Amino acid sequence: MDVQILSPEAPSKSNSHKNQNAMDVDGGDVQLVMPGETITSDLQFMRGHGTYLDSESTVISSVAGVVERVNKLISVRALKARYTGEIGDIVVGRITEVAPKRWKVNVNGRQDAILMLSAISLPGGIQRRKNEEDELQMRKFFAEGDMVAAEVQAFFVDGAIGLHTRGHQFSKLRNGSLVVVPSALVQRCKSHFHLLPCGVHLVLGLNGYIWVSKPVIGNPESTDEADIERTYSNKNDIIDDAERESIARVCNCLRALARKFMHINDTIIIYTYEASLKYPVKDLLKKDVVDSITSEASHKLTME
Amino acid sequence: MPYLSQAERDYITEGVQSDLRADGRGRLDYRALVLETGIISQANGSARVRLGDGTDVLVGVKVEIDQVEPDADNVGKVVCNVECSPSASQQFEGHGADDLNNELTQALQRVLGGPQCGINFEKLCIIKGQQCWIVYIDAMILDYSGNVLDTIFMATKAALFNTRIPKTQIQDLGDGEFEFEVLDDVEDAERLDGIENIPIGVTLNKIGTGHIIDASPLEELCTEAKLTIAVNKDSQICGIQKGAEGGIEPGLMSEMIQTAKRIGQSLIQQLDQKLQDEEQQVDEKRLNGENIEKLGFFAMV
Amino acid sequence: MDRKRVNGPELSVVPVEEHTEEKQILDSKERRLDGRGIDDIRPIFMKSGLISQANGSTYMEFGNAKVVCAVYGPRQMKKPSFTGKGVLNCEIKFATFSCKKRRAFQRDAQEKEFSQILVQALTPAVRLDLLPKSSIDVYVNVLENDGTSSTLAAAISAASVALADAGIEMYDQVAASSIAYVQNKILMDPSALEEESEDGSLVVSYMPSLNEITHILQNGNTESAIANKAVEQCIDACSKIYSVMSTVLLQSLDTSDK
Amino acid sequence: MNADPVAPSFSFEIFERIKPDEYFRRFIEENVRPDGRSLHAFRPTSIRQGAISTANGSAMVRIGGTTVICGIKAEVAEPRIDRPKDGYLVPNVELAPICSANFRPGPPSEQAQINAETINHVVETCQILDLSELCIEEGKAVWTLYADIVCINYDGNILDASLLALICALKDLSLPKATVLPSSIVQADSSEKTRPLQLRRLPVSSTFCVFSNPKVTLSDPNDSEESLSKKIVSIILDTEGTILYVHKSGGSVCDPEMMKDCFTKARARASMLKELIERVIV
Repeated sequence: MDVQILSPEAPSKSNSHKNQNAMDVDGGDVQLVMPGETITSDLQFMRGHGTYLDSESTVISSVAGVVERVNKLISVRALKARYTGEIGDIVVGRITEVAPKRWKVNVNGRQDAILMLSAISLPGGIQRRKNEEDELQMRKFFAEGDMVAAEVQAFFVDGAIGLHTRGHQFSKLRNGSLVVVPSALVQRCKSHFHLLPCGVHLVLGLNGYIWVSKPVIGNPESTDEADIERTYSNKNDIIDDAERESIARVCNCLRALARKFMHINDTIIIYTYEASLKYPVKDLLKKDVVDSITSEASHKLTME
Repeated sequence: MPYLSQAERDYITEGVQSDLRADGRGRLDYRALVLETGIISQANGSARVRLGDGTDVLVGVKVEIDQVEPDADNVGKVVCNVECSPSASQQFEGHGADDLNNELTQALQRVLGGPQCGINFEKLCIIKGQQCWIVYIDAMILDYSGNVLDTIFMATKAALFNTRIPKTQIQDLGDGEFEFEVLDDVEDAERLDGIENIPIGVTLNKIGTGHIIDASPLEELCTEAKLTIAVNKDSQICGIQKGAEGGIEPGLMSEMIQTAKRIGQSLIQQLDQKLQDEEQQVDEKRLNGENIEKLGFFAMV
Repeated sequence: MDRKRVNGPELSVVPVEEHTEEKQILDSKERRLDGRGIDDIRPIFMKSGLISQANGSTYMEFGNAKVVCAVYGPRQMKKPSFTGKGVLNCEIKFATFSCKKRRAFQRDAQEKEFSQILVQALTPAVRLDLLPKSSIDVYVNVLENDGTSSTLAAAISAASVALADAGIEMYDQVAASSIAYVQNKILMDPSALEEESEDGSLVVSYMPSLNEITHILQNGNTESAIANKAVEQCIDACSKIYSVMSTVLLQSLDTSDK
Repeated sequence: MNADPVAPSFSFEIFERIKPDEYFRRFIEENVRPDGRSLHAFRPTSIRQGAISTANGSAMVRIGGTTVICGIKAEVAEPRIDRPKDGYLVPNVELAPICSANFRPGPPSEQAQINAETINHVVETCQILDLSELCIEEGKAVWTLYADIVCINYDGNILDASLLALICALKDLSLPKATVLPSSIVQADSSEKTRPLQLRRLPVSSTFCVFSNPKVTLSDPNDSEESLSKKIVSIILDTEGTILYVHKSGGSVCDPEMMKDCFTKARARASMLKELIERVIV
């Protein structure tokens, strides 16, 4: 049983510049700003998040982050802020509290998101009025601590996020484990549910919660009783060692990408997974291995 | 109170069964450690240990002169204290950390407070019946990601290894009166006697029927029974404490004690090796005049 | 200056003992100071149901140590955090006059830790899943302390009997016993005098019919072989104590239905 | 209870829980109390002395259900400047959550503080004992007696039980012979034990509960009777009958007749306890 006892490394001055271009989003030089730094003072720009106007209406940044220009709209995106939702985002959350007719879900945001009882798909077909019996049985659907994949449906007046899980791909998450990465890293793309070639199912939550699991048996589209019942069951399917190892490998690759502060989408994950195949799973935690697989993956990405 | 879903709990339990945990480690694999000693200048000895990607413990050792206890007048004293800073995790705000602080402090004091920790307490006594050295060991938990008690033990052993006690000169004033004077020249400050047989802690978490070491926060939430065993270099047991609220079958308990002894042995060897290497590097640098640059909190890892 | 209590002088100190002769813990024939063999337990007197106000209670004497335990509950939890399971709260208090050196009114670190140990030792045996949103409060008051580790063991056994006396559903009783390592001999159920010259001590709480150890606490320096032997000795002692506990409970049952 | 058309035949526990004062009044009319005692009867009292060997003096007192243990620990302190020869006696009452469901953990409740103050006041002002007997060396070192009274089971009338326990513990007190060494450290020789304290008086407390609608006073109220009426009269006499301390609490008035009645009962109680205390000391 050997344990790796290292001594700390000095921060090498050089690489601070290198990972800057990796963050390059829309070409051109990237403008990093501090809170209080003026961005522009000409009036034709509209003001987005993370900025404010002072007396002479110059736009000043209120966040340490990257300036983003989308034709007339200027906004500043923070690197390490907590998740601020947008309608249509796919998020992964953990139920923290069961309240009358609703669940409170922790989505790594400013406040807990709300999942209404009326917003979940119920056993017995799609169109069914919610009755008292459902209200009493709420823990049958989701209990404290359960993981759930949901979509941002609306914003409440106090800014809390409203979620819904109608639709076959949203259900209680099982057969796997959770990886938490900074929410800014997860890139918005068409679909956030991926089945990787190595047979691992991935739910990329835009709030930085990523669920890595074995795909659930049985086709999700069917609406007969057994399948709906299965969406809320807590029992994991049988997972053999090979699947368990590939799930662990994908988790470690995600942690490696997060550590190097690189963007996360399904392609980079596949490349990192392939790059990591030559190391045993537990070595993926080591610093030098992390450096090599992430640089190899980002190199392959830019080659494309 | 952090929650865990039933599905994750089963997944982790099955993982421990098939010796493949969520982050790929086997049952008896340790996460990587980062160790640095001597980063606090005003303390007589200090060490900082970071485990895996989270747990971060800073231990400072201060030595002072104190009156001798009436009923134990030829020995020095060791006082331990552990403090969880609220920066470590949200559950430590306000009074959340009181119970954990008390539990960790008692666990450390139980192992290091008496002669069982191997320190030569007689040498800590300056004048019999009057003054003696009192060694304050203060551990601060800056970040929490599981397996805190073992990290504290390792950081404490490193800090004590790094501790230097100023030399004292005793003048005999005749008729049994003694006077002593502390020489504050750093050169002849000497190390604590008996450092090499200070024990370290090995915590075994029983999940399902298997048991693992170095548990991550989620694994600690699924732990039914936790056994912390303090082992020193000649594999004597310096303390056993069970935590969490499940039972352990006696047969399994003795098996766990054996595994803990084995793991403790190799951990101590590798830790001592690391401490010696670091000390050698520092001495070489001091010999050929380079300045010794302590990274402390600027470290990149 | 404690505003809510009658206060004496600011500083008072225990006088120094004039001649403290070193008492011989073990004489030649392996007999202890009070005539016991090295693995004899002190005679135990136990009675349950003494405190009329409590739902369940026990009074326990072993040698001249005395422990009183009361159980209140299961009753409404103060701040119900929904966990689906009941909560067991324990509080151990050494009476101020119970030890050689006077103890304070406020709970000190050792009492806080012993209370946590009591919770950990009893929780495996109590069926808390049947009592959601309610709490069981166990209060133990040590009137005379003749050996801290044996008093902790007694508190665990007494609390277990008190829980049964209160009619709370349990998987099994929890019996606890303690030993001291003195001159690398294992002394069962150490008294205060023996504790002063001990190199280490061990407290084991054990569920006899489920054959599970619910808590173990050892300090001091021992070889693992001796430690295992000591654990086994503690387990047989626990079974002996268990028989005393069951006779006490059965007695209290047939007196109450008379 | 005769079959009363008003109260149909449901069990008396439910009746007691729904209308406690009505239930109680029915008993008083028959001149008997719910626990079977006559109106003036005190509950059986037992005293056990010297129970705690780690304390310098101790006593356990049971009055009916109420069980109280007083332990005295002696330590050495410097005397007050204005009274160089006098030692200290520090009585305290602990009503811990162990003795009853209505006590919360934490600092002492009001009731505990009132009892402790009453006892402290009586001991200080009524020359119960001569504190100068606790002197080791004048102006240098005196004995401090920490008398802590711990309630094990609370069933009403805690004042009588705790005062009685304190007195018996003081009588059981034995202190080692102490000398002040030149290095001003006090040395004690525990092989030679002395009984320094001679109690000049034996204060005995009797407590009564006053009810207005069935105009009656009950002696030695238990927990349920105490909760029914807040009007408590406590009379502390010494065994020779001289009055030391009288305390009447609660909102209602108490006509002189009732007070006289209480005093006669208190005197009878004092003499009865006198023998009990003497018999224990022998």
